Amino acid sequence: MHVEKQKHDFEPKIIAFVCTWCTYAGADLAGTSRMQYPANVRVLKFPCTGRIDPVFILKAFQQGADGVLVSGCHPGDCHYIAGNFHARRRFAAFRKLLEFVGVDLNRLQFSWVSAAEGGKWVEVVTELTERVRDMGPMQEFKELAMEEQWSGAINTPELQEAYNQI
Amino acid sequence: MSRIGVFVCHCGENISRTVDVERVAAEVGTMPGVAFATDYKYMCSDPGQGLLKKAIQEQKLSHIVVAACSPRMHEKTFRKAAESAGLNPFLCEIANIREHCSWVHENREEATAKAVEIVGMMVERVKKNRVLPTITVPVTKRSLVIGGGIAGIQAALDIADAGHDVVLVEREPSIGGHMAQLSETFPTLDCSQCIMTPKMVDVVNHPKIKLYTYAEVEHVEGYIGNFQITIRKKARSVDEDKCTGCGLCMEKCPVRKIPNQFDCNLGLRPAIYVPFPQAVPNTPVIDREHCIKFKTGKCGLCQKICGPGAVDYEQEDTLIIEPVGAIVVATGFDLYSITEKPKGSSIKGYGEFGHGKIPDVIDGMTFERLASASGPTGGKILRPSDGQEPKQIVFIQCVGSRAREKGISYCSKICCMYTAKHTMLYKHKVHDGQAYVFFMDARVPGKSYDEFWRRAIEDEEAVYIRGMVSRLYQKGNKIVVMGSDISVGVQVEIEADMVVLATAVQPRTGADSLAQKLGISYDHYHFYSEAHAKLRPVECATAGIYLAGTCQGPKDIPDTVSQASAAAAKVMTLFAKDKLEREPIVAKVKEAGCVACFYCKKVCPYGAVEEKEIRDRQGNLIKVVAYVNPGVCGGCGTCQATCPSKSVELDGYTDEQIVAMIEAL
Amino acid sequence: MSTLKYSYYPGCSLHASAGEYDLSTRELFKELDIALVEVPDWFCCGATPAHNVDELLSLSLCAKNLELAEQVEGDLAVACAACFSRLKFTQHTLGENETKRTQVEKALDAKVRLDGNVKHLLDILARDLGLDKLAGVVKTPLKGLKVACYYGCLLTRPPGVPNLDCVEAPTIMEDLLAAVGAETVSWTHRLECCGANFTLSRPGVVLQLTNAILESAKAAGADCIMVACPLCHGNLDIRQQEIEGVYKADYKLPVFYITQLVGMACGLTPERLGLEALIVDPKTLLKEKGLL
Amino acid sequence: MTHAIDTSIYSAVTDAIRGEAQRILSEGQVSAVVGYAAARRKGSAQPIVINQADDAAKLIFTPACVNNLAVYLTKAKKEIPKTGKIGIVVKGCDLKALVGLMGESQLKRENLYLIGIPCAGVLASTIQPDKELTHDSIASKCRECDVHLPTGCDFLPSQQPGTPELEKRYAAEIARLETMTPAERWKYWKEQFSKCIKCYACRQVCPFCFCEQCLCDRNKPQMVETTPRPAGNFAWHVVRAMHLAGRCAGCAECERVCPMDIPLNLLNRKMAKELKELFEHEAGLEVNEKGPLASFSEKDDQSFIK
Repeated sequence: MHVEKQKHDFEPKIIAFVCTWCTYAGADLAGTSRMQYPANVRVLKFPCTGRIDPVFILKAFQQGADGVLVSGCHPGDCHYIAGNFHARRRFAAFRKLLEFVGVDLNRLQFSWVSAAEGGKWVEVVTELTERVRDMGPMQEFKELAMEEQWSGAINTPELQEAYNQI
Repeated sequence: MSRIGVFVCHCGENISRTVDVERVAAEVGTMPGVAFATDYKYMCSDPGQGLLKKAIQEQKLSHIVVAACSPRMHEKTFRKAAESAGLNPFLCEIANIREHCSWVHENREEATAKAVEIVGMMVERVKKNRVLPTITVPVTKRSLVIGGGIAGIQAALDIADAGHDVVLVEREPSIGGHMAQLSETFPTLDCSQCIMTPKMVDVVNHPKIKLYTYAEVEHVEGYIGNFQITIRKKARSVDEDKCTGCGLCMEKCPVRKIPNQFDCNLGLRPAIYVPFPQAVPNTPVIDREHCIKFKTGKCGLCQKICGPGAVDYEQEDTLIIEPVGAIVVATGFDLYSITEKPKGSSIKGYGEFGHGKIPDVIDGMTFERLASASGPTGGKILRPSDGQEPKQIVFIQCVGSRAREKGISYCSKICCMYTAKHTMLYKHKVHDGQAYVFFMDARVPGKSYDEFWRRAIEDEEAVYIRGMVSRLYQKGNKIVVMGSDISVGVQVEIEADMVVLATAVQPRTGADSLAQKLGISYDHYHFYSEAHAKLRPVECATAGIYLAGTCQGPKDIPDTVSQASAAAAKVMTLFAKDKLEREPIVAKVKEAGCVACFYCKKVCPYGAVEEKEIRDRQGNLIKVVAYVNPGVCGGCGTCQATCPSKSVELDGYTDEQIVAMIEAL
Repeated sequence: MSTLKYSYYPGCSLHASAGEYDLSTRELFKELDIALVEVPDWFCCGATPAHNVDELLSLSLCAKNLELAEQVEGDLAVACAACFSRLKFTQHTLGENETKRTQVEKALDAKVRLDGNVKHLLDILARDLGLDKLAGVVKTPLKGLKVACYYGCLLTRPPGVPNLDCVEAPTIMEDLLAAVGAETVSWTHRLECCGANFTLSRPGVVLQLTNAILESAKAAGADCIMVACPLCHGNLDIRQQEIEGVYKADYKLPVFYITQLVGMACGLTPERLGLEALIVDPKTLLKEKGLL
Repeated sequence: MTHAIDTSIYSAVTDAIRGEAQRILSEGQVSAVVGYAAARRKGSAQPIVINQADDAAKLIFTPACVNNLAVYLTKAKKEIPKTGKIGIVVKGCDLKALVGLMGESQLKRENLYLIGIPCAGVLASTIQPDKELTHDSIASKCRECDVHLPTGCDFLPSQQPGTPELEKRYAAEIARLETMTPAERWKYWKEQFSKCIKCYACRQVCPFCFCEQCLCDRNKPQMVETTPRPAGNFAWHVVRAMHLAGRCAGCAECERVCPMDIPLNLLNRKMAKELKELFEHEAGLEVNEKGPLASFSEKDDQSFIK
């Protein structure tokens, strides 16, 4: 079977941090049910959303992700009793911080996808991929990574001249 | 430098149809650290695993990545294969290119590119994998069973018969539970007491069973293989060792008119009593609330007449600590009552059935006591209000059950069968009586069950009316039952002499507080949650704790006994080895960095984090750090995400491994 | 005294067969200083038949009425139990079901308003005004009058929709009457259906159901019945003589509206309460109890 | 136009804390007292640890006593508490930090003797330490202060500080930033963070940065780029703000010591505001066993989760 790929100008990179018991299994179910969704997502498996450190999200954006998905078990379904409840608080706070420093939260999606919700996994991934595709690349972090200057204020012509003389 | 082997599976055509597996192997083969990459039609087959083992040995591979189906499928298979080739199993990782790639994408180009990236990520991850030794935990080969109903009795006998010590704790003065109250049991109509009491006697006579009645679990500490249970043995006011069970005290007790709960308050008992004649142990208990001696300080008759001097008014609650390795929870059920519920409760009562104020509207258990030969009426079906024999009797099923508006949506599972049984018992005892049953559905699957139900209708002439009852009210000495027969679409009104409600099965009151002591989870009805609804139906998510009987959900006696034996088998499996082996995905504290803020302890859902003192050789305290008990740790990693300095790390999911994957993108 | 303000949806019955319910409501509220402004241009809620025939129609009728009610300040006061039920049902259904809401919005060519409060008169009297306040303005306590409070089937049911009181064991009517000094009887048929839906199509059913209600009220020792619905009133009051004929019974139970009894306690004259419109004549009873 | 703030009580406060320090040291109740003493420049103040009763006379309290002394008990002078019970001079804001540290098992109340300060405010900057405390020169944190009188101390001078109503600068600035588009906010912070020279003064001065090995110094794996390039700076400040969320007591020392004048406390105030709205948590004077991010409620908001 060969299907023509739909052409887009930009294909976003989506990183999904998921728990192994619910969302990873839900994504497996989407597979066994042969559902189709965009190939942009790369899945990182964690034992529990409770293990997902906010730094990973930051790191993913810095490594060139255009969108990040964090997904785990529905409240009450956590394999580890309460990991997802802790995660819910942590990310409620972290997204507010990211928003405050100027990250567009449309690039960051949180969801509960159970092992039975293959369809919801497809829906969440497709929606995020399409939304981020419309938004275009996550330029902010990429530009930041390209910038080498130490500090704007120090980079004066006088200093430059001094450097040149060395 | 790592020598990583990558094995790309075709999965027949499941993967290779959309993913160019040869190209994946070729591209991955050029990645740094990859020493060997190949593809094969069925990696999980014998020859496939053989190929993997051969490559590990011949190529001297340090780590392997198998690109195949979901790790949930075959991670164990391939890790085992790696282990048999001499590689630590945790140096093998699975790249999921089937469920997460070939099956969900149709474009070959796109799917192949994605597969390469997925495998690349796992290659970077596996480089950071460490050798993890299997964790072993010592096992105390004694078991605690909580609850002395049929579930607890069965589990205790099975475990004890296997040669292990059992501690059985029962809240009431006697074991036996609800089954001891029943008259006859479906689908064979054999007398409940006849099959129950021998088992009760077996328990008390079993050399391996230590029985605590009139006792409750006060406190639970420890973890699988190593629990410390504190049991509160309530003051019985009678010395169990001295008492001979002669029963003289009960005969002489001047307080005689206390409703006996065992008889659903229909019969009466004295203040010093055994709940029923066949009680085990046959040692009375003093009901201090009603005893004159305890109320006024006078009387003391029972003590005076007791030959062996067993009555002891000074007795106090005692706390006993029992070390055990496994726990079977078999706390059973309570019946829903139609009485008014406190305001704000999510469970409602039935105002339309009179909130329990009509005396001849009784529940199924009360009917059992009426029908029981050892019951308050000696087995005669008589109305509680005036002692008359009811000639028209109405049974109503699904009272509380399957009634979302009353706060319970589940089916109580046993009522269809016991109501059918009740109609038969009724017909056997009141030959000229007529039984009517209002029912929503007849849910009677099970061996000989449907036949039994049909017999109630066809042979015993019970009239089954499909429909619910909207209202009951007292009219003279009759109870008017207003309902509908939806199969013919008419309103039905029956003037009954007695109404029996098949009320819902609910978890025991206080089930939630016991669950909190044990650290097990429960649903919003407070039924205990099994670890997996289908594949681990008797285990709790908390290791070393097992479920038996109705505390997990409504079930009948055969199911309860089966689950109890299954729980016992799980306990025996645990006890079969001296040491317990577990997957080494546990958190470890890096003591050098730990500053003892104990955020890890605060978030740990298992209570696995302890405080540990580090001392020098002179015994001076250097610092306090966190310590994760590997026997208790569930492996969720919440501690690591919370630790500010990342001084606690979850093996198998270290920051290094995860960051390596992110950086591979 | 009070600053309560409501928009008022009388419903068709109150402009026809239940004129005395409308009259007594307006007079009582005037007396209690509660403002009622009739919803301009309101029309039928669809009552019991419409939703059996065409659900979309019945929802649209009520949705439109709800929209009209928004023009008047205050929560929407409803007198008829059937109108109350339909309006509450519409709010509930459209709030839960997006597809149906879209359909209705398309039919009305307007956004549906679901945020307004719909309140039955009972709710307004017993809770908004409050039983204490009401008790404070009572001039002639209805002492000695034994009333059977009849809720009918629509006022509290189904669970989760009207949310007026406890579904199967409500007390709001009894509480209201206690506040104005009347006695209430405990009886069995408070919440049974009178058969309103079949009033015209299958009167035989209605006679049977209504007879059971009257029989039960009489057996419980009631002097009269109080209702909060013009349809129930129609069956219990207008058909009472016919029922007595068919079932060979002697009830003579006057059937009052809530506003008539409360109004009487507040000292309103029989004329202001439209008592002469009742078919089962209450005069004998009221004189007997010294209330007339 | 500058209105002076009344700091006349400070000399009486100084006398009171000297007396108390003298008493507890001589009676042997404590082994040392951490407080403020005059420094070399006119009007300036510096932290001091005294362990002789005679040295109590060195203690002062002036508008230049800006430091949060709590940090000395967790980091620089971590060894001090091990010598026995310690007296410490605390303003309300400093006390909140101490209370937070008690909740995080870093300090024990019974090992501390708290000498509270009735505080009308301190200077925003100590560049001119003898400057008069006015509506302009007062520190921004003092403008939003709600604990002019620390409660629960072992000793609190009886003086009552004046508490003028002042415009809340942090709240206003947060509100201003919140109305911006994400792109505008990004630009703002990018500019601010690009100034950072990664001197880590903010980390050094923060009482809550008590980790012995900072996550941001680790290299296996490198979670946060350590070089003072914009990317690393950004990550550092975001991680710092996240690690302080629900813990920061608002002493604003990070902002005061920042040589590049990055408005660091804005991030902390923003997170405090959000956590208050989300979880009704606020740093206060009660010891909390579990902070907002170490606990949960089943009813927590999840409107952001699909």
